[in-house]
Amino acid sequence: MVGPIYIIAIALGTAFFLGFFKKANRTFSFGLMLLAMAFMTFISAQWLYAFLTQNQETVQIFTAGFKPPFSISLQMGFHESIFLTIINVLGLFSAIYLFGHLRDKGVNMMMVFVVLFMGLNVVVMTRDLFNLFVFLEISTIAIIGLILLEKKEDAISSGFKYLIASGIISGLLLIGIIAVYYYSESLFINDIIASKLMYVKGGTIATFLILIALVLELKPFPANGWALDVYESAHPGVGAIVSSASATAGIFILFKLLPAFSDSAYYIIAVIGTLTFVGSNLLGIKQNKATRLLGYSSIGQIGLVMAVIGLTPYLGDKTMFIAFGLLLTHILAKAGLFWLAGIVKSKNIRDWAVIRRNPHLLVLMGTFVFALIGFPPFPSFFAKWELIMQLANSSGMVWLAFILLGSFIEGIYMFRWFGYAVKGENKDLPEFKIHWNKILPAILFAIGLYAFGYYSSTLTGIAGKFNYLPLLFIVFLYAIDFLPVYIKNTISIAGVGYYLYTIYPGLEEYRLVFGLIFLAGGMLTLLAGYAYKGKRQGFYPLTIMMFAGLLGLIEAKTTLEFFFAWELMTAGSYFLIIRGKKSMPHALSYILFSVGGAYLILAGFALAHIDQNTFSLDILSNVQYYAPVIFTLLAVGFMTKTASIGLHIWLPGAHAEAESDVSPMVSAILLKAGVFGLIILMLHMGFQSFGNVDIYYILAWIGAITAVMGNMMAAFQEDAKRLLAYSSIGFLGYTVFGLALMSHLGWLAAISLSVIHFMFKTLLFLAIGGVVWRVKTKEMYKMGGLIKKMPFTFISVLMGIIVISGVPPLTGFGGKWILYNAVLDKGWFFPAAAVFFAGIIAFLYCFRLIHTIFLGQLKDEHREVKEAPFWMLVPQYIILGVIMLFSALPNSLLKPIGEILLPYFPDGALEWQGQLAISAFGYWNGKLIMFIVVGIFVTVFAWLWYMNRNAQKVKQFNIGYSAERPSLPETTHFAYNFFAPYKKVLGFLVTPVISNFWDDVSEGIHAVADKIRRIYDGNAQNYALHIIMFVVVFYLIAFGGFYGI
Amino acid sequence: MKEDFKKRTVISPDGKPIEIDPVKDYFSDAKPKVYKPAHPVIEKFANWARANSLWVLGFGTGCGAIEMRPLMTPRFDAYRYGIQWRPTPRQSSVFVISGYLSVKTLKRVVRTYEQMQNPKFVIALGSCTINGGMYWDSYNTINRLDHYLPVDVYVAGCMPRPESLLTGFEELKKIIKEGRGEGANKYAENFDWYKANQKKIIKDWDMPDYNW
Amino acid sequence: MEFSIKNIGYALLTIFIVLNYGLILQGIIRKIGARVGRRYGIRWYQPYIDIIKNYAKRSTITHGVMFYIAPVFRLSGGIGLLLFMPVIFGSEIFSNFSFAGDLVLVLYFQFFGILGMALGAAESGHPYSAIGVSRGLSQVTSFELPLTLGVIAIAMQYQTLNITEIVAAQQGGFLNWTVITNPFAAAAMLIAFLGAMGRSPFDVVLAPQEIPIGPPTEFHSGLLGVLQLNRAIFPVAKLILFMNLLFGGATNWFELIVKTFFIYMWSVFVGVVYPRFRVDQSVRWFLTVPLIIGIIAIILIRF
Amino acid sequence: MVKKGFILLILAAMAVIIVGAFAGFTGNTDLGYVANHYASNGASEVGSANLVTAVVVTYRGLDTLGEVTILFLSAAIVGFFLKVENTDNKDRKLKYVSEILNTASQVLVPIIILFGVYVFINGHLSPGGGFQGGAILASGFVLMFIAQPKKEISHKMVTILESISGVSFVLLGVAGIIFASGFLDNTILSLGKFGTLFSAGAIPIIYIFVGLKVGSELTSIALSLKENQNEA
Amino acid sequence: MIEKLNLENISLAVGIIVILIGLWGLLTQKNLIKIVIGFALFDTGIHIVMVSIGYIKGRTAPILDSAVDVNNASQIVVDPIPQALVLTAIVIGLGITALMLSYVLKMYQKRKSLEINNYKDLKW
Repeated sequence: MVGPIYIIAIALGTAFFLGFFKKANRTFSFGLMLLAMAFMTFISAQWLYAFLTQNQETVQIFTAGFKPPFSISLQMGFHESIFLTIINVLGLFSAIYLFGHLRDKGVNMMMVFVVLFMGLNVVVMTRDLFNLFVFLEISTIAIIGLILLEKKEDAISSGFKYLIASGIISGLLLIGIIAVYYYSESLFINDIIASKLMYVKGGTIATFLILIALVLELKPFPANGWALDVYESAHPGVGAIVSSASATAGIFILFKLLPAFSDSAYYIIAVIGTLTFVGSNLLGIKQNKATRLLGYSSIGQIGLVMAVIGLTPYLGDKTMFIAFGLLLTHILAKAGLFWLAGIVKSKNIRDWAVIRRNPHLLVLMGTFVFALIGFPPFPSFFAKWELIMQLANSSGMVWLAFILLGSFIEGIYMFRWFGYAVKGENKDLPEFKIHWNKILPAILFAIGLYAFGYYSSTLTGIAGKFNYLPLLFIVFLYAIDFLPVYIKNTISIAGVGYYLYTIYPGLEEYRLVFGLIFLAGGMLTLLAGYAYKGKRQGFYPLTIMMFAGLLGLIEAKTTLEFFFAWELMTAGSYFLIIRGKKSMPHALSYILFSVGGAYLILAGFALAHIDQNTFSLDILSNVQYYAPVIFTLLAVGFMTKTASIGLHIWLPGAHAEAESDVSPMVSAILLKAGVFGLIILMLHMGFQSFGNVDIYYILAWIGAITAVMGNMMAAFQEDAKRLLAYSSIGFLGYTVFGLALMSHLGWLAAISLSVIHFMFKTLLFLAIGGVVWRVKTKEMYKMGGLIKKMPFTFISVLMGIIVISGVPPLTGFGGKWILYNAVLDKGWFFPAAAVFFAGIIAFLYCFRLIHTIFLGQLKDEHREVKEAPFWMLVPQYIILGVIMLFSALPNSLLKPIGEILLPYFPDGALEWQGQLAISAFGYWNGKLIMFIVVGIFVTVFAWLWYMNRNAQKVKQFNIGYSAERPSLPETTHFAYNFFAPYKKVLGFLVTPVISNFWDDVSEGIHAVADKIRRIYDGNAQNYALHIIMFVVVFYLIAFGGFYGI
Repeated sequence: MKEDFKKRTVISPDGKPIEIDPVKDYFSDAKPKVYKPAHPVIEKFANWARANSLWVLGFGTGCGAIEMRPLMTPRFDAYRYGIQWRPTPRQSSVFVISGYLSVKTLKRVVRTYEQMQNPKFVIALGSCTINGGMYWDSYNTINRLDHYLPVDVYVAGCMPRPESLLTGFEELKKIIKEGRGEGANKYAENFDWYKANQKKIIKDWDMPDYNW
Repeated sequence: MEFSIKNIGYALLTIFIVLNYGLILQGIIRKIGARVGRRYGIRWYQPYIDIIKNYAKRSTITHGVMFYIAPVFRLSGGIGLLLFMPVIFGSEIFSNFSFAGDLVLVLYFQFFGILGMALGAAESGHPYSAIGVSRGLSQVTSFELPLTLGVIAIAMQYQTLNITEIVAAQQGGFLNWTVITNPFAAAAMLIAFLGAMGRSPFDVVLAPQEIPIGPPTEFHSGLLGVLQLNRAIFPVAKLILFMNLLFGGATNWFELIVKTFFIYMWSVFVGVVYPRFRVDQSVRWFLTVPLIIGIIAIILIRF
Repeated sequence: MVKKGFILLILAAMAVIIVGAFAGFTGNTDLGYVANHYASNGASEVGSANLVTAVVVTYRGLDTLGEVTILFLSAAIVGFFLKVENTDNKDRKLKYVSEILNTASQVLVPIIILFGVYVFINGHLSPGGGFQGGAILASGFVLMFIAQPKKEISHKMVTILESISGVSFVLLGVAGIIFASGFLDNTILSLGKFGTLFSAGAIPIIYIFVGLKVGSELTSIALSLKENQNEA
Repeated sequence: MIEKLNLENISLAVGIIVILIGLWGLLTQKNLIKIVIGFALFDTGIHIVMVSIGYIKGRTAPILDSAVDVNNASQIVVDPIPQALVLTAIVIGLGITALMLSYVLKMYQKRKSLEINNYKDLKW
């Protein structure tokens, strides 16, 4: 094995040697440098391999042949080898990435580059305090040198700021070191640790100075203005190095020296880390320059890692796993993003839409962004999971809250940025070129993220349980993305179908119901995909991602699996939603609410895990502490997906702007995930209350108000898909209400309504999607009279709205009937009355939907519109068939569901006599009603038809019009603001109070961020002052409080 | 011709231009049909019902219109004779055209008449409808209504009292019961003649020949 | 109870009786209205003549399929509503198909006709139809709320949704009638009933002077005839529903006629006294006074 | 003004902190155990009479390598930074240099350079060493630049010298691993007789390279600044 | 108090004062060159502090020449380590100062200004 000392020798030798080649072929010089980097990487990787596989012992390397403390020694242990490998791999790829630049700028910069990584390596390995200082200075100076790769004015002035700042920081460090030397009489770190300086007079402050200097090297908020300027102005390749490599080294120093500090240093680091994480991310949301944004994010992420290290007392032996997970993700993703920034060259995040010209770059960017936020299957997901679990387990609730808050804020700007990239306007933006050397590292890092994600999942203790098959299927679909739609569609349907076939025997109870909704429903909706032509790039992997998530929910046996699937589903659905034309802001609010909800779920699970050793979902059944809090957290989390009132504002836009066949997926299928979550939650946790307040009663009210508000909003919409979206909100309100009843009938209603909602919402969204497909607008009042052009679609919509409105004989009535019985059973009349009121309001939007689009006056420009595409009609008519079946034979739907519920709610079940359902209060014979109604209808119709068989067909303007006649279809079609008088009375209910509230929240956060970031006024002196103030403030905090005690 | 009824080109959602001829595309251009009376027995019963259920559509641009309103009041109470007012030509069977008709209003009258369903009856109220009355030499009133529409009953007078109108209704009833109330069929049979007369008066003819 | 062929015969009988009763009732009510206005008024059999006249119209036009089948929906809704209720308590013949569903079915089946009619009216392309529908639906939603509260209160009171059982529970003298035993629920429902009947002051839906009779403005001839049949059957069906729920039902046709007549008169009284409300006024009103009454009813039942 | 007051306040707090760090400073009465080891065994282990040199070159040789690297970095960065494309000396306006300075420099520069060489060669025996010697060496060149602005020194030569000495330093360090017991171990050569020129193992050689390197680096920095001054 | 006024304390105090003066200059001067000078002072102050830490009263420099007995060196010489460290620190300081000055030079060349407030393009 090659000794680590050769890293220094090789690097320095190369650096010095390069001096001979000033004028020689620069590519050759670069090759030499690359060779050195590769060799360094090789050495560190080789050690890492040894540590991982061969039980390698930690090795001390003595220089000059003397033992420490008399000489400087290096240490190569497991942790060192990991960090070295990370740093060197990053160095290697950075070098490749910077190939062109380094070559053009000459040998000097190559020297600086090699020396930088040498410095970082030694910083990691050295066990001598002063030596650490020297090599820290080397790496700092080298970075300042690399900043000059961009010889712009900006870069120069930021380099100067960096110099001033690092000068002060290293000065402080040096003062600390020399004082420590005085007290401990040695510079060997082990000696310093052994001499317990924190108990020595003056030693406390000396170690504090070292600590604060090391922390300052990590650019803590708010003493980090200089770093941000560097991130913004330096070449992105250098930004990647600063953000990843030097921060990694910095983290390791902190880690290495921690034992030398007082125990309360942990708290200081944790406070600073958390403050940095939250603060930096907060300021990031106001940022619109890409590289600076990445700077804020980098600082935030490093703050988080710092916080994790500081939280070691809480996290115990999980610290390393968490820190590594977060750090690794940060390094890979941030470096990747910086590199992309270098390729795309758009300063403003709004201009990142150019990245779309190469969809693969977009995939890379998505990978990095989602990895940063902590989505599965990336390492950060598992790390964050462990972090939150451990924090909850050791009562670190405040930390938990702040970390989740910070993560959430980071999500805001990261997803906004990603949204701009996916959806921004990219017409007038300049082209960019992709060089292999720039893209290769990013690709490898993205692959690395996935690989490490997989690796971390094997480390979480439930290794191998994750179902990676669907994920592989996603990859496969991505690989065949160049094929035309019909092939991919067939493969997708086959894939989902096959999977359903394989898991079907294992599904039981409510999992079966939801499994069928998710997967069979998915297949059905996918059928509509045949209507699309071309390639539909990216659609299939994303769709399958969502279905994989949904599938995971069904299959989840542990909380981790559940959360994994939940996040996967969120990501997939986010991508699907953002594919819509104008869906950028809506997708953003969707993902933010989802992420927020997911964090609540995470927190809920974490609290539930307290004092429980298993990860099984059953922990919810025997929660030890905070049961009502857990219930509330989880319920709210799930209700972000069911879009209950207050958490609903993401839904209308997201569903409305999505593509024609995506809307049914996200509306009819995806929302059920929330219902599924609630079902699991309620089954496991049972009744909960805060004191005397029954949470379920509150839930019932939430459901009822959601229903009323959702339907009311739907009635006043002008946009057809938005109307349907609000209708979904309303309908999910019924479902939540039904679940909250916690009785057999309530649940029967809820689950059957879920099934029904799936059916008619798929039907309606596909039908309306077909209409929108043809007429290219969603504004209903711009349509009209389409029944003559699209009769089949009309029939679908007609049946759909009859189901929604719950009018017998169709199956929607079944749900209403059960709900009535359930309410009478339970006795919660007021929310129930609201629910029924909502049911009546449904008539308003139902009628409006069908009238404004299909009836009334056909518009000029729609005179030649064709029927919706065949493949959009196919799933509709399949669903129609099922609806008719369930309507005529209600027990084919309700009886099995009832049987599923029997074990949980044995009382109050329906009694079935054939198709006659009998409850404690009433009875209902769906089949008979169907026959009677159809019988009467047919008879009357036959008679009328006989009477008026010779009726003259007329055209649309042949109406009695007070002796006049209509002049334009637009002015004759009564459609806009259809329920004006109703709005006059009840319109106050639909003032967007909640949207305004969230808008205010968002604006408030932005305003605060904007105010705070003014401290970064660009003046190097002020930055210096910040650093000193930072020291002073934390001195006061530490010594006014608890340090050294 | 009104601007809205001229031919226009619109762009379909697919981006193709579409030619729209509103008069053709938005109005049915079918010709009126002659409906043969049913079997005499049935027809007689039906005529009885038609006579006892006179749903009136009033056309009141002239002074005579004011004489129609009192029929609804307790003093005259036309309801007891099975006479009721309907607000729409679709549902009405009797068209009461009161007073003088200008060229402009004739167009509306024709349109409204054509929108009523067969069988339909016309009562012309006042002298103006017979010979133009005091407006006989006006440049823009018509003089004789039955050149343009088949009129079943003329109620003379300038203006006729409500009692006269009631008498007119009674007369109409008689006509219907006798099976002579076939104005609608007459209109369809002599459609070309009526149209020619109408078009002679109405210069800017911008509607289909028959307004369904 | 199972369905058998003879049920159809019973149903036809019921329809026949109710149709005639409905037409005559219509005539008489209009006559009464005329007398209040010091007119002689129509002949009591005038509704018959009107229907025959409309069927005797020779020509018909149609705006499209929905337009054509709207009256079918409407009449099916009326007939269905009637047939899903026990008309005469204790009579097997006149219980019709009430074994198919309970009170909830009846409440929701009302909308079958309304919805179908609305669709047909809308297809005529006439803006007044659409305006009428808009008004109608707005009003329906508002009076449904007190109605629902009342129904819940009554169902709670009798612990059943079975109309026959509700009627059975009210037997034995008028003191057992819901209107006495549960006055608030009855009040809420009777106010809602005013809205349901669509008479003044809640007749802005039709508003002949403003939007020529609203939704059916384009219907004529046979199509209008079917609607007229429904206007005979549907109100009676509603009357029977309220009679069953509030006034102890009827054990014979005479009792039925008397009770329904007086229930109808309630709406007539109100109608001749009050002028028409605008939609927003009626919605506002339904969502204040009757709603409060309904809430009181629920509170009284609950506690 | 307010800001200055505030800065004063902050600095006062800073003073408290720094003084606090040395709160336990009571002066020394004896060497710490590491220093003691150096003082007691430095002569025998390293063979350098100058203990500071022993510490600098051998015990803490890696530091020295680091600081050489820092100078190297600075030189490289400054060189890169201030690189002048298309140097055209003819257009330069040069300041008038006094005759005295010019003449004196001609005498002094060789002496200074010689002195510098002396200092780093004798670094293990007397005060001084590679850095000091290198600095003196460079100061000689700086004097030359000032006195004879027109005189050109090949920057390339300086760089090559720098590189040679750097590589040699590293090679010597590696040789320590191979031939002795660790990186930068000076015992690759015999320790020789204590207190003589050829003693202390590789220290003199290392110090020669360090001296050359420091000298060339500093010269290089000065050269870069000089070449660039006209752009100002 | 008086007994504390020995050489090492005085030099330590001087060092700290120089540090603070340096910082003061760094934080208040608006001229870039003066800021660099402030930094150099700050650095120098630290060096003074370092040296004073290694001082032992009454001892000699750690050079084992004729004046120092090799075998008894540990009783005679002052601590060599801070001296070695300060050597390194000085060189590092030199490197940084050189870099700073070249940055200042370049900034001045680009914008013809030495006023620090003129270099605030990057912010927020």
